[in-house]
Formats: sequence, C-alpha cells, structure tokens
Amino acid sequence: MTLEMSWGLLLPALLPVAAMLLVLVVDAVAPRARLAAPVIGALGLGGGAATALPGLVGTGPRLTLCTPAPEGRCLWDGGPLTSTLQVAALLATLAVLALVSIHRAGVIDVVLLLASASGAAAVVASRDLGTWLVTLELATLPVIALVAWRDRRAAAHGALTLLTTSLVSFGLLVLGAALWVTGTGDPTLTGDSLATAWEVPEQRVLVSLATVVLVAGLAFKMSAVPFHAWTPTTLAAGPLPVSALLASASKVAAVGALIVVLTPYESVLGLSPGPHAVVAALVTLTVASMLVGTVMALRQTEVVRLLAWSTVAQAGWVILPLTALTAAGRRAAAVYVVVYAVAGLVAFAAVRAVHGPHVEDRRDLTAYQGLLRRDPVAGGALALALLVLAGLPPGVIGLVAKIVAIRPVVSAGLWPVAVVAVVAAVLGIAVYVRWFAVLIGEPGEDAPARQRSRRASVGVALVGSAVLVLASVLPQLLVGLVS
Amino acid sequence: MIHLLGPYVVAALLVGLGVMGVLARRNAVLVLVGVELILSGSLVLLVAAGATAPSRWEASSVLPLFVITIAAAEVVVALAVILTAFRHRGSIDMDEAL
Amino acid sequence: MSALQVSYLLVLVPALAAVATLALRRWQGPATLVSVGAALVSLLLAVVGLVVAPVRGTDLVPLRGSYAVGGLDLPLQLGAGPATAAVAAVVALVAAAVLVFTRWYLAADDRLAVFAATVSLFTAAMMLVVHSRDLVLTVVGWEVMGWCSYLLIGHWSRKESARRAALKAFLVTRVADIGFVLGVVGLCAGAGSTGLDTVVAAWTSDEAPGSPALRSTLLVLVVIGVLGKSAQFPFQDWLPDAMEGPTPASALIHAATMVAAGTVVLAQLFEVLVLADGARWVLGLATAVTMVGAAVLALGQSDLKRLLAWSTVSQVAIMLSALATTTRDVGPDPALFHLWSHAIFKSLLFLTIGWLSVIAGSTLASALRGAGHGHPLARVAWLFGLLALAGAPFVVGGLSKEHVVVTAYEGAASAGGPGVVVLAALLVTVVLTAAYAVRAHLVVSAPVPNSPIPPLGPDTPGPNGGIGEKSTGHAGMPSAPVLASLAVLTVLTVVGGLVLLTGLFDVHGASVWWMVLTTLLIVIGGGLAWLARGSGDPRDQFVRTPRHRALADSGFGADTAYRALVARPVLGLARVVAFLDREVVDGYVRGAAASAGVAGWLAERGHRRESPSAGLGLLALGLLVAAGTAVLTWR
Amino acid sequence: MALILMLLVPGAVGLWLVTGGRGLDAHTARVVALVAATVGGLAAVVAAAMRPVVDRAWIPDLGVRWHFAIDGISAPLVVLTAVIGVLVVAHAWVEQPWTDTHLGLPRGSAATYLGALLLVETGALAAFAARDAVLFFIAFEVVLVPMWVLISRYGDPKSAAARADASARFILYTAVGSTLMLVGILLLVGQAGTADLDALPAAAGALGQGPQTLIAVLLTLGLAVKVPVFPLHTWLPAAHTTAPTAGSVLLAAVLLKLGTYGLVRLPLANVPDGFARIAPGLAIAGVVGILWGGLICLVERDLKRLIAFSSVAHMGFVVLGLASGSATGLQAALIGNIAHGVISALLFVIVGGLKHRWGSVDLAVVRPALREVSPRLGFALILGLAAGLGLPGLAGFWGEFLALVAAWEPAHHEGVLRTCAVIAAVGAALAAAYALRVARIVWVGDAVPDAATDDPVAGALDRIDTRTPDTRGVELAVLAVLVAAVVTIGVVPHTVLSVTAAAAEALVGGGR
Repeated sequence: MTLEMSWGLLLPALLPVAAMLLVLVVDAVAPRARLAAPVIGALGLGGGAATALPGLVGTGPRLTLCTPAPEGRCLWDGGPLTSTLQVAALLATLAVLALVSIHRAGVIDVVLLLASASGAAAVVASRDLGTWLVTLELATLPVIALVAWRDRRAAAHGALTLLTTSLVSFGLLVLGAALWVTGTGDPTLTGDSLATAWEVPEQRVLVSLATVVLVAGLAFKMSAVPFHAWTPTTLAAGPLPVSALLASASKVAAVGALIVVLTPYESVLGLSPGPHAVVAALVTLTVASMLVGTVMALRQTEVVRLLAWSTVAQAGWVILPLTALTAAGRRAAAVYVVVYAVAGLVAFAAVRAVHGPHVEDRRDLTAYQGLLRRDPVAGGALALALLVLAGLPPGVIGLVAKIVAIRPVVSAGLWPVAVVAVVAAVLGIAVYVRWFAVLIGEPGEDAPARQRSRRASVGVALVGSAVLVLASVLPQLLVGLVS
Repeated sequence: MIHLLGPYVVAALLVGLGVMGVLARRNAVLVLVGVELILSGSLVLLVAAGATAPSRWEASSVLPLFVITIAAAEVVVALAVILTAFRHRGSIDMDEAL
Repeated sequence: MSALQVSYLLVLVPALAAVATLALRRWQGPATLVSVGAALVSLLLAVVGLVVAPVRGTDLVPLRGSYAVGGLDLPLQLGAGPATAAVAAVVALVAAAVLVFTRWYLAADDRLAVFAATVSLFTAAMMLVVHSRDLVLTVVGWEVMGWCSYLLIGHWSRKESARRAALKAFLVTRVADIGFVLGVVGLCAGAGSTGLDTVVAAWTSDEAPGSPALRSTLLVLVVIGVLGKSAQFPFQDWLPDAMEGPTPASALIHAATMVAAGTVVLAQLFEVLVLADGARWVLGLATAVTMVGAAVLALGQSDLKRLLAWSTVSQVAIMLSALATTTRDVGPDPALFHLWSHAIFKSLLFLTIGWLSVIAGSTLASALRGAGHGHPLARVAWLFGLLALAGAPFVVGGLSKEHVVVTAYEGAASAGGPGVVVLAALLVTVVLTAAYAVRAHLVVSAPVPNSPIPPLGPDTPGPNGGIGEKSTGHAGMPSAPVLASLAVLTVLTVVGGLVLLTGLFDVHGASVWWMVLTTLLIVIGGGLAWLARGSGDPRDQFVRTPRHRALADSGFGADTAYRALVARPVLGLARVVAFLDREVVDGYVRGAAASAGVAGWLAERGHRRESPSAGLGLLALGLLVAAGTAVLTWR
Repeated sequence: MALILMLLVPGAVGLWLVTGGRGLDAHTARVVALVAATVGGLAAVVAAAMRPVVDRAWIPDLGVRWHFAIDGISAPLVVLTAVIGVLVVAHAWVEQPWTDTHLGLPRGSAATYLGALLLVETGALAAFAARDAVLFFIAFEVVLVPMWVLISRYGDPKSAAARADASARFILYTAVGSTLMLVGILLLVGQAGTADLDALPAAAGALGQGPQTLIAVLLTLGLAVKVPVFPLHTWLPAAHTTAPTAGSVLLAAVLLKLGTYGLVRLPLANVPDGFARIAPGLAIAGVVGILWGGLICLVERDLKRLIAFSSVAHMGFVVLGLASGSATGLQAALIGNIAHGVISALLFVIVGGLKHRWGSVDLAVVRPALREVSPRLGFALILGLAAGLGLPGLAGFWGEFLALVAAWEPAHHEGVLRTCAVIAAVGAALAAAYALRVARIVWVGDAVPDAATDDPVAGALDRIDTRTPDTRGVELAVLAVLVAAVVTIGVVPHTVLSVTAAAAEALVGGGR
C-alpha cells in the first residue's frame, strides 16, 4: 500500500512541529539565548500560517495522504475551509505568544504553544479517525500543561479541572471512535462509508450513537453546555494568555474537529430516516449553550468569568449552523468561529492591557468605568470587540457572522431553533452592552493604574481591531474565505 | 456462527464501570482510572469488531495502538498535573475548596 | 369671471386673509383692516357670483384635473349653483358684518388680530363646505370650522368658563364627527371616488355599491355628524355654553357657518338622503325633539344671549326638519332658504345684543332691562330680528318658515315618514318661538331705565388682559360702519324674502291657508307671552321658581348627563388602560427581564460548586440528555 | 454620486466625531456636524430627485450587494430624514445635553453626541435607500448603538436609573424585533434565492401559502416592534421620556418610520398573500393601539410620555392603512408616515424645549400659560396638537382619512377591517380629547400660575423658573421649518402623494 504525499499541504502542521524541535535543540545548545525560543516559535507559527494561505485562494482539490484508486481515501484535506481554520488557529496562537510577552515566554511556553498549534492545524485537516484522535489530543494536552505548569495554586486548580474534563472527553472520543469503526468498518470520516452503513438499521444505530458520543466528547473541548463546567473555573484561574488560547485557538481546533466529524452526514441528509439523533444532539447543545451561557454571563461582574461564559454562549452560536449538517452550515460555523476568535482575542488582549497578567488583580467590571476616555486605545479595541460579539454595527462583521450562522439553519427548515437564537442574540446584546455601557461612562476615581509592559497586548488588540474593522467594511474578505 | 457476545458484554461492562468510576470518585487518580476503564472498554469493542467483520486498513487493530500511545501521554500529563495540585493543596480531592 | 372662478376665489380670499392677518398680528389695526377688506372683497365676489350663477342643472367644466390615491378618485373640485351662490352671498355678508362689528367690539383686545384671522379662516372653511363638490373638501371645511369654533369660543382663554366651553364645543362636535367621517368614508369608498356627483350617482343608481341598509346606515352616520355640528339632540348642549365666546363669534357660528353647515351638506347629499328612510327618521325625530325642547329652554333662559343660542338650536332644527320631510320633487331648497333667512336675522340679533350688552354691561336679562332706550336703531334692529325669528308673515324668517311648514305638510301627506311628527313639532315650535320672541322684546324695551354704569354681571365676559366687552371709550355707541352693517342686515331682514323672485332658491309657493294658521299660532304664542309678562321682572315670566330656572339654564342638565354618560366612563376606562399598560402589557416585558434574571440566578445556583466533580455531574446530565434524545428521536 | 455623498458624509463625519474627533470643543463640533448634516441632506434631496443607483458586490457569498437606490416609496422618507437630520444638529445650539443642566457637570463630549446624531441619520438614510434585503437589515441595525448612546449617555440628567432602563429597553426590545426580522429575511431570501428587493417580489411570488405566512409573520412581528404596534410598544414611552430632545425627534420622526417602511418593503411587497392572511391581526393590533394610546393620553401626566403614546396611536392608523392591502391604504400609510414624522418632530421639539425650560413636563404642575407668556411657542404647540388630532389642512388628516377609506374598502377581510375603521374613527375623537386636554393645561390659562401648589418640589421649581422665555433664534427656525412642513403637507398633500403614487400602485399590483 502506498500513500500519495504532497508535503506542501502538510506544512501548516509540520512547520510548528519543526519549530518546536528547533527550539528544543537551540535550548539545548545555547540555553542563554532567551530570545531565540519566542522568535523561532513566532516564525514557525507565522510560517505555518503562510503555508496555509494558498489554500484560501486555491480552487482545485487539495487532498493528500491518499491511497490509490479505486478504493482511494485521503487522510488529509487542505481545502479552503481547512486552510481558513488553520490560519486562524496558528495566528491566534501567535497572538497568544505575543500576549505571553517576549520576556516571560520561556522555552516551555513556546514549545507547548507550538505543539498545541500544530495539533490544531492538523486536526482540522484530518479525515480519518487515527489522525483525528492523535492530533486532537496533541492540540489539547499541551494546553493542560500550559495552565498547570506555572507554579500557582489557582492555576493548579484550574488545570485539575481542565484535566479531568479532558480525560473524560478523551475517553468519550475513543469510545465514539470505536463505535464508529464498529458501525462502519471504516476509520475514515467520509460520506460514502457512512452512506453504506446507513442502509443497515443496526449499523445506523451504531453510527448515530458513535456520532453522538463523539459530539459529546468534542462538546467538552468547545465548552458547550452541559459539558462546559470547566470553562469559567479554568479561564478565570489560569493565566490570561492561556485563557485567551483556550477561547480562541483551542476553540477553532475543536470546531474544526467537529466539522470533520459532521462532514460525512451531508451524504445521508436526504435519506429516510435522516440523522435525527445527531441533529437533536446538536440542537440540544446549541440551544443549551446559547441560553445558559448568556444568562450566566449576564450575572458576572468579574470580566474574565464574563468572557468565559460568553465563550460558552458563543460555542452555542458556532454549533448553531452545524445543526443544518450542510456544507453551507460548516462554512458558516468556520466563519463564525474565526470572527469569534478574533473578537475574543481582542477582548482578552484588552483585559490583559488593563489588568496585567495576574489573577490576583481585581478584574471587576468597575475597573472599566470610563475606559474609553482614560485609555482610548485599549478601550476602543475592547468596545469594538464587544460590539462585534454582540453583533451590533459598527461591529458589522459580528452582525454578518450572525446572519451567516442563522442562514443555514433557516434554510434547513429549523427555524424554531433560529427563534431561540433570536432570544439568545438579544440576551447577548444585554451582556455586551452592559459592559459597553461601563466603558463609555464617566471615569471613576478608583480606576486601576495603567499597566506597564502592555505593549504586546495593546499591539495584539490593535491588530485584532484592524482585522475586525477591515472585515466590517468588507465582510467578503472573511466570508469568502471558506467558499 | 459464533456470536462474539462475550467481548461485547465485557466492553460494555468496562465502559459502564469506567463511567461510574468517573462520576462517583472525587479522587483525581481514581477518575484517571475510570477513564482508563472507558478506554479499555473501547479497545475491546474495537478489537471485537475487527474480529467480526474486516475493516478498512485493519483499523480495528491499528487504532488501539494509537489510542494506547495517546493514553500513555495523557497519563503522564495527568500525573504531572495531579502532582502539582497535590503539592499546592496537600490533597488530590477535586472538590476541596481552594 | 365664471361662477367656478368665483367659488375658488371665495374660498381663497378669506383663507389668504387669515394668513395675512395672522402674519400682521403685531399691528392690530392694519391686520384687522386686511381681514375686513378681504371680507368686503368676498362680499363683492359673492354678489358677482349671484349674477353669474349658472342656471340650475348646467354642468360646469372643472377647472383642474382630478387626482387619484390608489383606487380612490380624489377630484377635489369646487362647484357653483344658484342656491350655492345665494348661501355663499349670505355667508359673505354675515362674515363682513361680523368683522366690521368685531373691529369695534374688540377694539381694545390684545388678540383682536388673531380673532379676526380666525374669523376669516372660519369663513373660508364655510365657503369651502358651501362650494364643495367633493366630500373630502366638505370634511376639510367641516373640521376646520370645528377647530375655528374652538379658537373663537375659547378666545378669552384667561377665563376658565371660556376654556371649558371651547373644549366642550369641540369635543361634542368631534364625537359626532365620528359618524360624519365614517359616513363620508363609507360613501366615498363605495363609490370609489370622493367627488360628490360620482358619490350621489353611485349610491342612487340601481347597482348601488351597497345594500339599501348599508346606504341608510351610512346616511344615519352622516346625519349624526350633522346633529353634532348643528347642536341637535342629543348633542345640543355645547351651543349655549359656547356663548362664553365673544358675541361676534357667536354671531358667526350661529348665523351663517358652523351650525348651518349641516344643512348645506345634507342638501348636497339630498338625492341619497331621500332614499335613506332610516336617516330621514333619525333626522326627523331628532329635529322634532330639538326644536320643541330648545324653544322651551329658550323661554326659560335668564340670559338673553343664551336665549338666542337656544333659539338657534330650535331654528336649525327647523331647517333640518325640512330636509327630513321633503320629497324628491320639492328638493332641499326650502331648508336652504330657511338657512338663508336665519343667517340674516340671527346675525342681526346677535350683533344687536352685542351692542346692547356693551351698553348694559351684561347679557343677563336682568341687566338688559330697558337697554334699548336711547338707541332707536338697536331697538328697531332687535324688533325686526325678533319678528323674523318669530316668523311673522312676509319678513324673511316668516317666509322661509312657511315654506318649511308646507314642505313638512306635503311630506307628511304624500310620503308619510317623519313628516307627521315634524309637522306637529313645527306647529308647537311656532307658538313657543313667538312666545320667547315677545319675551325677548319685552326685556329690552321695558320701560325701566337701566343704571348708567351697571356693575359687571357674573356672566359678563371677563377681562382679557383688562379689556373685555366693558371697555372704556365706547360710550355704547358703535362706529359708523357697524351701524351701517346693522342697518343693512335690518333692511335685509325685512325685504330679504324678495330673493325668491330671483329664482335662486327652487321653492314652491307657500299656501295661504297655512300662512293664516301659523299667523294665528304666532299671535297665540305672542299673546300668551304678553299676558304673562306680569308686572315685575320680565325675566320671571315663565320660570318662577329658582329650581326651574336653574334647570332651564342648565339645559335640562344635559351637561351633567354628558359627564356621567361619556366623560366619566371614558376617563375611568383610560385609567384602567393606563394601569393595564403599566402592569400587564409592560409586565410581560419586565417579566421577560425578570425571568432572565431568575434563570441566571438558577443557573448560578446550579454552578455554585465550580469544582471538577460538579463538572462531571453535569457530564452525566449531558450524557443522559444526549442518550435520551438519541433514543427518543430514533425511529 | 449623490447617494454616496448622502451616506458617506454624515457617516464618515459621525464616525470621526465619536472616535478621533472626540476632543473637539463644542462649537467646532457643532459647526462640523451641521456642515456634514447639511451636505448629506442636500445630497439626499438631490438623490431623491435624481434617483441614482449604486450597485456593487459586497458579500457575494451571501448574495448581498451594496445596492442603493431611491424610489417613490423611499424618496419622501429620505427627504424627511435629511431635513430632520439637519434640524436635530441645529438643535444642538438650543439644547446641550453634553452639559448636565441639572448639576452643571459635563457628561460626555459634544462631539460624541453630534456624532451619534449623524450616525443615526446615516443608518436611517442607508436603510431607506437600501435595495437589498440583508443590507436593509444591516442598515436597520446601524441606528441601534448610536441611539442607545444618545439615550443612555445624554438622556434625562436627573435619573441614571431611568436612563439605563430606557436605553436597555430600547436596544433589547428593538433587537428582539430586528433579529426576528432577520430570521424572516433569511427565510425569504433563502426560499426566493435572491436578496435584491427589485427581484424579490417576483421570485417570492411563487412561494406557497405556508412559507409566505410564516415569513410574513416573522417579518411583521419583527418590524411591529419598531413601529411600534400594540402590544409591543412599551419601549417607546420610556425611550422618549428619557432621550434628549434631538433623540426624541430622531426616534419619532425617523426610527419609527423604519418600522413601517420595512413593513411596506418586506412583507407587503414580497409575500402579499401571507401578509394578507395576517392583515386582520395587524389591523386589530393597530386599532387597539389607536384606542390604547388615545386613552392613556387622557390620563398621562408626563407630557413627553403623552406625546409618545400619541405616537402609538398615530402609528396605529399607518398600520391600519397597510393592513388594508389596497393601494389607497398603502398611500395612506406612506403619507401618514411622513405626517407623523413632522408632527411628532414638531411636538417633541416644543415639549423638549419646555422640559428644558421648566425642568419637567409634569402636567399636574401649574405653570404659566404658553399663550400668554410665550405666544410663538404656544402657537407652534397648538398647531402641532391640531395636526396631531388630524385637523384637515394640516399634515395629519390625510393619512388618517385615507386609512379609514382604505380600511372601509380593503383588498381582503372586509368585515374585520370595516370594524377596525369604525373603531379607528372613535380613536380620532380620543385624539381630539387628549390634544385639547394638553392645550387646556399648557396652552391656555393665566400668565401667572397659582402660587399654591400641593407639591412642595414643584412649588420650588415654580419659584425658580416661573419665566418661560419664548422661542427664538435657532429653536424658532427649527420650529418654523417644521410648522411649514406640517402646513404644506396638509394643504398640498400631493407633494407627497404624487411621489409615492406610481411606486405604491406598482407595489400592490405587481406582487401577484
């Protein structure tokens, strides 16, 4: 058996790995070169993203790791959707690397970030269960370590929470994979193998069960309700940059993994019986996440907790278009998660710029009183991010993302779900406008002192804002990426 | 035709035990054990399925290898984290307040 | 100048004069001169209009094209005809007289110009109604008149009673206008056009756009509006209260505009009205009740101005009763003719009492006793006005009333309908009218000389910035133009009946027998009043106890009834609605907000133990839910 | 060109004012904003006359085009918005909400305030000119945040809680509506396969009854919040009471029109059969709104709230006209829209001015009568009230009368709509009652109020401010423009009707 291989398509995942190895080697050779690790890491991430760029504009199929015809199956798909998610994950990790800030980023940080990034870049491209499982865990495990290895009590607690959920999630994923193979006799996640299995009732049951279990396992990683409980604890307890990573790159990876799992279902959409169980599971997740996440976010006054709960809610929004199980729905989910990742990163960066890295700081909403006046740059970026998250112009891209997310659902005839989304959208506006109102208020007397060493976070916030503004003016730049 | 009922029952039992362990225990290490049980159940299922019907690329045999590898890595990280936590908290009971 | 051009000018000239007067209000003198000048020009135009009035039945070529709004034709045309020209002439005449009188009467008022402007606008609106060949224009004029009446009655807005009277006048008429507007809307919508001719043609044709019942209902609605504007039962009570306005305003409202407008409109819709028996019955019964009731009340008033007001109500009822009883052959012109004559003598009466009240300082009968002494013109004018009111033969009011009586008789004889009731009421009213006319005359010409400087009576219009009817410097003698206009009105009151010779009104000859009969009735009524005059205060001739007097002055307590039956329930309902809005409708909104809060609280409780194992508990829940949905949705 | 200027100038200047130009001093900011509003307004007038078209791809993947054009239905609204836009900016010389009149403290900057005004104007203009359903939705949403800022930041200085409540109500309530509308739009666009408003009616005409009804329900429900239709109106009084005068004017004259305009553009034009099916419900809601608003106005104490409730009543007539489904009804709704825009703008300028002068507009407090102490303001008030009660010769009459005619002879559901017409006529009488109630309390009376008031606070206020300076300067000019508009539309309704006629006919006739 031979595998057709084109290295170019694998580079987005391989470059970070290479960079990681290089960092380790350099560290072994020249342990004094403190700057080397972050620079090499940045280059690896940037390079990975750059190699994924052709996929954004490419038109032809970008498959590789294929077995020969006629039974040909490809294990790697570098199409536009994949490339978009890869770029997003890699650049988000790069931003987090910047947030960790040049001086603090040690070798371990960089290595773990790179490992996670390469896992994220790979999982979205994988098309078989083996690669998928390995790379997904590659994306996850380093993050646990990232949360834990900073020697802090709160962080350890957060890491423990994340760890146990990740373990269970992994168990579920493996169980799901086993069920899938049992049901289809095929480790690839393709439409025709699913369609074949779908014809036999027993296999149909098994496959559906497999998918539901897989979705549940992924829901942990996406922090969708009811698998979300780790999110506020971990995000609030861990270092801010890692929280930002969990909210951006990890989420992109998880969404990519979910998209990979759900892709085959397009082939059985029109059949009778259809994949009701999967749709039901997804609808349950999206509805519960959107509602619980926003409602909880409404009651938070600690900003990172607020962002954590908003992450939960946004997870619901990402899953929303996937309930349609169509290609349009998958593209919509990708667009939405990218928009969310950028806006979330900007928000975290702004929070980092206001508070500094320490958990012990009072990260209360009141600290943002009149931020727009006191600190127009961070305040402006945060305001824009909040409006994008709320989906209100001038954050047009947020609104477009909501349109994009609701459209496939409506087309699929699931408009009651869309009506729930309306409620969630309105509650979401309440969440973000509440913060926004604090931002534009009069500055209070007890505003926290302006942080030093905030250049990196301000830089990330500004770059992210620029992306958001550009995307707001020309949404096609983002929306068009995945088509 | 021989029914492979036995392995399937074992797999189900293992998964069930694992889920129970995960849910019932507060000790992080025991949770870890529970997850391992789920994994074992899954592996039994995979292998049994491979024995029933051929699968593409012998996935039923290959996937368990992958899983075992990942699980090993996972256990390493898990133990490290649990150790860190123990150092900070003096216990590995997950519900102990901060 | 064609008749149509005249009709457009008759509307435009007063309207523009109103705008100009308002613009110039800082300079009261020139401003009022503008409106008076415009009124005189209108009068001239109206005379021209009389000359060029087209022969009955000629079709006029419209001056403008028609508009359309969706499926609705909106011609917005004016028209002209002989009766129209005559009514327009009398409107112009009264308006001019009123404006001339106003310049003298309100000379020292700080809002004289605004008043004059309003009068001009009022005139324009009435001209619009008179000339309208389009029901929308009729509604426009109709409503604008209502608004102007609000402004005029409430002119002395520093006085609470005037404010209330204005409010009441507008609200009562507006409530009745619900019917009017709906009726017009129904007629127009059915015909697909607002053009009067189209509407009449559509609703009188065999393929009418609605059933006869619908037609009748719509006409009843229109009649309700007319009853409101014309102060007929059950809407009668606003008009006497409207006496709170300055006397010129009363003259205008009563004589030629507002209250008479209903007659004009129903005359325009006459062809449809005769087919609508229901509407005729409603109109006939309401007017019959009104004419008698109002005459009785007039008899009991302690205030002569209010007496005149009730007499207006009664007389307008007579006009409208002609429309209720007339047959298709006779047509609406008897009513219009009575409008014509009523306009002349009622404006004369009101202007005269305005003058007398300046002399006496009040319009109370007690104050006006003998006020006519020393002012022969006033006495003559008052006498002839009352003669016409009473319907003495050959003066203008007598002639027109004869025609109404004959019309009612013919209607009763030929078609039945409400004719019999109306005829009976008419005859009773003749007696009563004669009686209160004699009483009014007796008061003014009583031999008791009035005191030179009478005190301010309670009903005297209060000072408006220190200036009111009782301004100094008049010495009770009006200016020459005022006297001239009074003289003209007096002369017309006597000889106005000659208009029948011109053929402008298409009325049949009156019957001698009826004339003899009504004359007899007048003599009886007048004689009774004369006999009952007693020796004391003529005010107390008929109403001897204070309780009865109060009852009469309150118009049989209609105001109380309005409050109890309409105002209070509506306000109560409003309070209920406001409560519902606050507590129920908004309650849902607050409830949504609160439930979001409660949901958050519950969710927070659910997440209180933010610990890893709690997370696993949620996992179990999630698995259960997922498995449950998987099982349930499986088929 | 004119279209681009109309959108770009106020939009760009507004954005600059709220971001980069925040530090500008009040005077410069006002001049800049006025110039921007005037240029944008002139461009809008030119655009309304010349009818240019801008059509470029924007988000091809969603089928959303950057497609702006003005037709007969939107032209009057565009002109209205342009005029109101200039007026509200000019009003910044009269009332300066960025200085806290109550405590003398500055709050926010003048530039942000003016920028928000301009952004609201831009959003409204864009929505009226949008020829793409999704673009319309986005433009519809643009107005939310600036308006929210106006209410929450520059609203009634006395009560922060009231500001927070009103602004939250405004944004959340309208967000519910607009998101529901979005679902409807996406359903419509998905089923019809195009988002182009020119092509949609034909494309959507083929839809079956079920989808049509569902789409119509979603769209109508969503837009009804904005109109607002009873019982979805409870955000309006709070928003109006709290907003600064200019905000109230924009809200009443422009934002509410977005709702009715949307009803015309989306459900009525595209899913006529579905809309006809729900028309009776809409008509009943409209009529109940007429009565409801009118009755509350009879007992409401706060004059600004009262005017707000009267808006609910007036929009009831507009909705009734729309629900009739005939060309006459559509025309009635369109002219009623414009009329309500100018009338409510006029009333809010006056009442806002009174609140500015008096500190509150509680009708229970005895104050000097306007007719005596400030006749010009009094004249404007009484004219506005007269127009509000539907007096012929002023703007309000035509919309109401034609709506009644249309409801009497509707395209469908004759029984229900005729009943509605009857009830609406009763509502017109209520309008007279509450208008005159206001006139009796505020306009007429004595020059000096009775010294003895029960309320000690009010008494104190009276002592502080028994003077009511008459209107002059910029305020007078603003009022004069609005009065002129009210009279012009009333006397010559064809200025509006002739513009909308062809488009209305095409819309009602062409959908089938």
